[in-house]
Amino acid sequence: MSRRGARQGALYRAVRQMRENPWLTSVAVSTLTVALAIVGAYLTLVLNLDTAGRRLTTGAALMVVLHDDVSPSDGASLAREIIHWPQVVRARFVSRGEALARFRRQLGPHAGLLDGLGANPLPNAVEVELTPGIDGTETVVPRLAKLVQVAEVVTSRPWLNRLEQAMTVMGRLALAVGGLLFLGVVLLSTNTVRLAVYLRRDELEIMDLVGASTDYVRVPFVLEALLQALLAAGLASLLLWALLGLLGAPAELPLGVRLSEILRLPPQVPVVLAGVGALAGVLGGMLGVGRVLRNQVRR
Amino acid sequence: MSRRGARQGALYRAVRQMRENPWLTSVAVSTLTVALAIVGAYLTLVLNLDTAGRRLTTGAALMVVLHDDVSPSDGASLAREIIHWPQVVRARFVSRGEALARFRRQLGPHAGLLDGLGANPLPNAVEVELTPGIDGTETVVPRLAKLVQVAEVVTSRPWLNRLEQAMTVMGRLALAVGGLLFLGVVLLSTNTVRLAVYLRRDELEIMDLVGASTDYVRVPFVLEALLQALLAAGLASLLLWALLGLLGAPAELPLGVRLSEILRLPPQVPVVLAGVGALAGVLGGMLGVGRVLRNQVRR
Amino acid sequence: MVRLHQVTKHFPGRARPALKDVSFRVAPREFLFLNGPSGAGKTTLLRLLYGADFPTSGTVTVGKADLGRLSGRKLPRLRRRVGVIFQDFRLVPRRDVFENVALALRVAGGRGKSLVERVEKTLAMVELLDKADARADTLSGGEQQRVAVARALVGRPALLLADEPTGNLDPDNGRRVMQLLADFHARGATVMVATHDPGLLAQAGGARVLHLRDGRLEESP
Amino acid sequence: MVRLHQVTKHFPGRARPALKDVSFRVAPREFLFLNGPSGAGKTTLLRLLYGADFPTSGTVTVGKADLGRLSGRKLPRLRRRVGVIFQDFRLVPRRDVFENVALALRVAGGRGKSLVERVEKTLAMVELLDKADARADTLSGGEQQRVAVARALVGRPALLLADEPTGNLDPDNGRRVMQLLADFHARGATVMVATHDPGLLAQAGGARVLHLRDGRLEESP
Ligand SMILES: Nc1ncnc2c1ncn2[C@@H]1O[C@H](COP(=O)(O)OP(=O)(O)OP(=O)(O)O)[C@@H](O)[C@H]1O
Ligand SMILES: Nc1ncnc2c1ncn2[C@@H]1O[C@H](COP(=O)(O)OP(=O)(O)OP(=O)(O)O)[C@@H](O)[C@H]1O
Ligand SMILES: [Mg+2]
Ligand SMILES: [Mg+2]
Repeated sequence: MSRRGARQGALYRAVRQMRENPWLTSVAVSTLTVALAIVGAYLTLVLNLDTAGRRLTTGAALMVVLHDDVSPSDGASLAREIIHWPQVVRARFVSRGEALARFRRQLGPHAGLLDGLGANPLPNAVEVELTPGIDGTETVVPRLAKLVQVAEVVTSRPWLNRLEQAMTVMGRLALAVGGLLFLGVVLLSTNTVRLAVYLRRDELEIMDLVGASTDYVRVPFVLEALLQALLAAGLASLLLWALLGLLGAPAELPLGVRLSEILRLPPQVPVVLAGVGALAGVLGGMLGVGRVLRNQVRR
Repeated sequence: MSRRGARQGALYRAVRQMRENPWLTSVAVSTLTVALAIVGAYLTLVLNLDTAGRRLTTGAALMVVLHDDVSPSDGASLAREIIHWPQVVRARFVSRGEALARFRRQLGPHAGLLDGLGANPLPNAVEVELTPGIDGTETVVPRLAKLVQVAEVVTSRPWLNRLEQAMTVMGRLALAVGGLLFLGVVLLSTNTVRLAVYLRRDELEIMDLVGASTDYVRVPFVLEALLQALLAAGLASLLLWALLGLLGAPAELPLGVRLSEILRLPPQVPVVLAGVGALAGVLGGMLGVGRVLRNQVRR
Repeated sequence: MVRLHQVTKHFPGRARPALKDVSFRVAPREFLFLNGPSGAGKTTLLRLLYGADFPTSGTVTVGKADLGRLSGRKLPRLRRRVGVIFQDFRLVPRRDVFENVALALRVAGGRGKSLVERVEKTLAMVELLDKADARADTLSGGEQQRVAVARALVGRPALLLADEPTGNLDPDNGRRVMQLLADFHARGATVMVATHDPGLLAQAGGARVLHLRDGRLEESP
Repeated sequence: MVRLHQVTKHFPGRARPALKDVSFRVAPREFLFLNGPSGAGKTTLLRLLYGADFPTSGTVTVGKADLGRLSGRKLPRLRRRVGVIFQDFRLVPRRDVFENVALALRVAGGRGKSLVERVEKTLAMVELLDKADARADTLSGGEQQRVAVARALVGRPALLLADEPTGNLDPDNGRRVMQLLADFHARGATVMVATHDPGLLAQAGGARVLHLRDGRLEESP
């Protein structure tokens, strides 16, 4: 009885009609959850691969080749100087002797061919590692090249250029696919909500006939759609998180990317899902109710 | 009048009710189309990347190192022999001189360090290229290694092993994701069809009340769902095909994979989509009608 | 033809039973009125006779079939031999008048010229032949009721259950529908009419009348 | 209060118009019967008065509002001052009886104790207070009709449109509902009752009667 005297605002009515139609609500929420989980999985992959890719192409090492007349101690002090640059994580002086030893290791079974060398042909150098996420080409490389001690800055540019080009193509592709996926999921969700509204058109008509304003009729349905969409976004995020946890074996992929890094839920994903869901819910609710009310007058 | 005397089989009634509810039909078909297109896009990527990956790891070149006592002419005739093996595309004798010249080119700026070599340390060898798509490890490599002239067969195994391992992980991942996606889309489609059936529960009830058998009621709805699903599968395939055409710029990705190869609709995809759609349609139709008829008796 | 034995129907959440200890028989070819005020249980009783609901206790027999034991497959066959005029009509809203009436024949496999002729003849009887092409949801209340009557009659069922068949009809049309039921009865059918309208009882002279009140039977005095 | 001027209503696909050149006025506080056989156009006419449909030509005025020119926002406000008993009830099936009746008050912002009291008082008038918690789709036909009556009366509208308000009621309940309408009229409301039942006309003695036939008006002799 007490409830009967209460105001029954739009939110109350939204929750009530969800409880009155549990089957409908569960169908709508499960549909929205699946749709949003698909977008979420896509976003997760794209965002994480982008991060991984960015690290590959930017956190790279530079080989700063020094002039022959630079002494090892000068080289070492140059390294100590460079390490204080903001974009630099590590800088280490590598003497020509150390470089030759390493080259020998790198040649492996063919190392024997170095035995015949008269003098060490390799130069002294400083190996510089940039902060991951920073592209040194524009700033660090020119600044290094201008130093008097430096003969040449060797970057892995040629290879990186190809990789970056590929990533640009893939990025554009991902954007296109993502856009379509986004539209598709908004359509899916909107359709579901519209169907659910349409299923209760008799109720809408009755409210209209007894003098409810359009907003009185519409707002609970839009709220219901919104609630369902937010619920679905939460469920989809949970689902993704659980799935990624299950799949995230500690396997290593080529190029030093770890699988567990790709299979991690980026914090943006739940937010985006809630946004997409809310948009679809509101759209579906508005369109659905609008359609029913318009039809009602025409009969 | 003539139509009125006709038999009105299940298919006729299925088509009629689709035409009587064009809005419902269009909502259902568009929802199913989007859902199936998502599966289709996924399948396309997985199938094509798999093909590309398989090519990478199998069409590799082998370096067959010959014993020091094998003469260049023996090496050349060995190459001519190997080229007739079924799995082999190319086989070329590379003399130790040619190999040194090439190594010099590969060393690039550091080539000077070869100048001090007393004798050429490199062996004579035959370079063998396998038919793309054939994994030579099991058959060709052992057979080559058994030849008396051969000292060692050098494959790019270490690197390939890592790539293959990564592909296995990715493949397992793709299977898991694909399975979930499949279940999700079946759920989406089933829900849509069930909603559409539920929307017409009054009609189902009436048929039941005037003495229609369960099959008389059910079959047209299942057929309708099936038709819609097949229509949606066709539309989804068309949509994918058009999209892939638009996106398929002739860009080249790393490792020699061409983008246009990845963005090609594998012929299995429409078939799989039709299958998934049909399954979901039949399931949705059966479940939906079952639910309504069961409810009807309980009221 | 119809037998109810100590039938009680309790609906969950209701204090009083909708039907309480109802027992009676209807002989073949009988014409029976089921009279009673609003909420007496008339519709509930009829629903038991075509298996739309089941009694809480007691048995319901129609023809030779015990409705409580009827398998799911046999119920449709029974329903095809029972014509029902529903109180709320139960027409397919998007289908035209012809198809609504034809439905009762089609579910039994009817088709062809004989179907068309029978439907049109029945529509003529309720004076709706000119509305054969109109969608059911565009009809007036009385027109819908007459379509419901036509659909119940078109299959020439052995048992006709009419729930308030004239509630939405003006006196002329009401009389005409009652005459149709009487003709139908005369041709050998068993007819049960549920009504709250004493006027109808008067119209159909000597028929037997069962009085229902609060779910209990009070045989006609 | 109500004015129709040369109103004609053509439905697409229908040869004859549902209403043809109908003109009349209803004075405030008048009690008017709209009589006519099935399909005469009674429901169609009432629908024009609460903006559920619009005439093909002619004008419909309710109070000071020309319904043809009423903006979409003003229609709900008009409807709150017009109580309608629909021929097909139009209850919200899943909601209980109390909420179905309360709906008419809630859409106008009603709440609190006064809402509960008014709803309960109105339910008592149609003798359904004991069914307040029952879902509308579990009610008998007559019970549903009385809920529809209660919902139309609960807001104390200035104009009451009753479409066949006793079609599903037994004589006792029918008389009681007609008495409610008469009381309502006595307290200052304008009442229009569409019916095919000459019995009702007789019951409500001196009221004016408009006769509709095939969409044309035949003023009471
Ligand atoms: N599904 C149901 N659930 C709960 N109660 C029900 C249900 N169906 C009917 N009732 C109740 O059972 C009682 C009898 O209903 P019934 O429809 O049989 O009455 P009736 O005699 O047909 O009345 P009317 O003349 O008004 O149609 C009513 O009080 C009704 O509310
Ligand atoms: N939406 C519509 N489309 C087409 N025709 C309609 C529509 N609504 C009503 N009609 C037709 O208009 C005519 C008048 O209908 P109306 O419902 O006004 O009759 P009525 O006087 O209320 O009859 P009843 O007493 O049977 O309820 C009928 O022939 C009906 O078929
Ligand atoms: Mg009844
Ligand atoms: Mg009417």
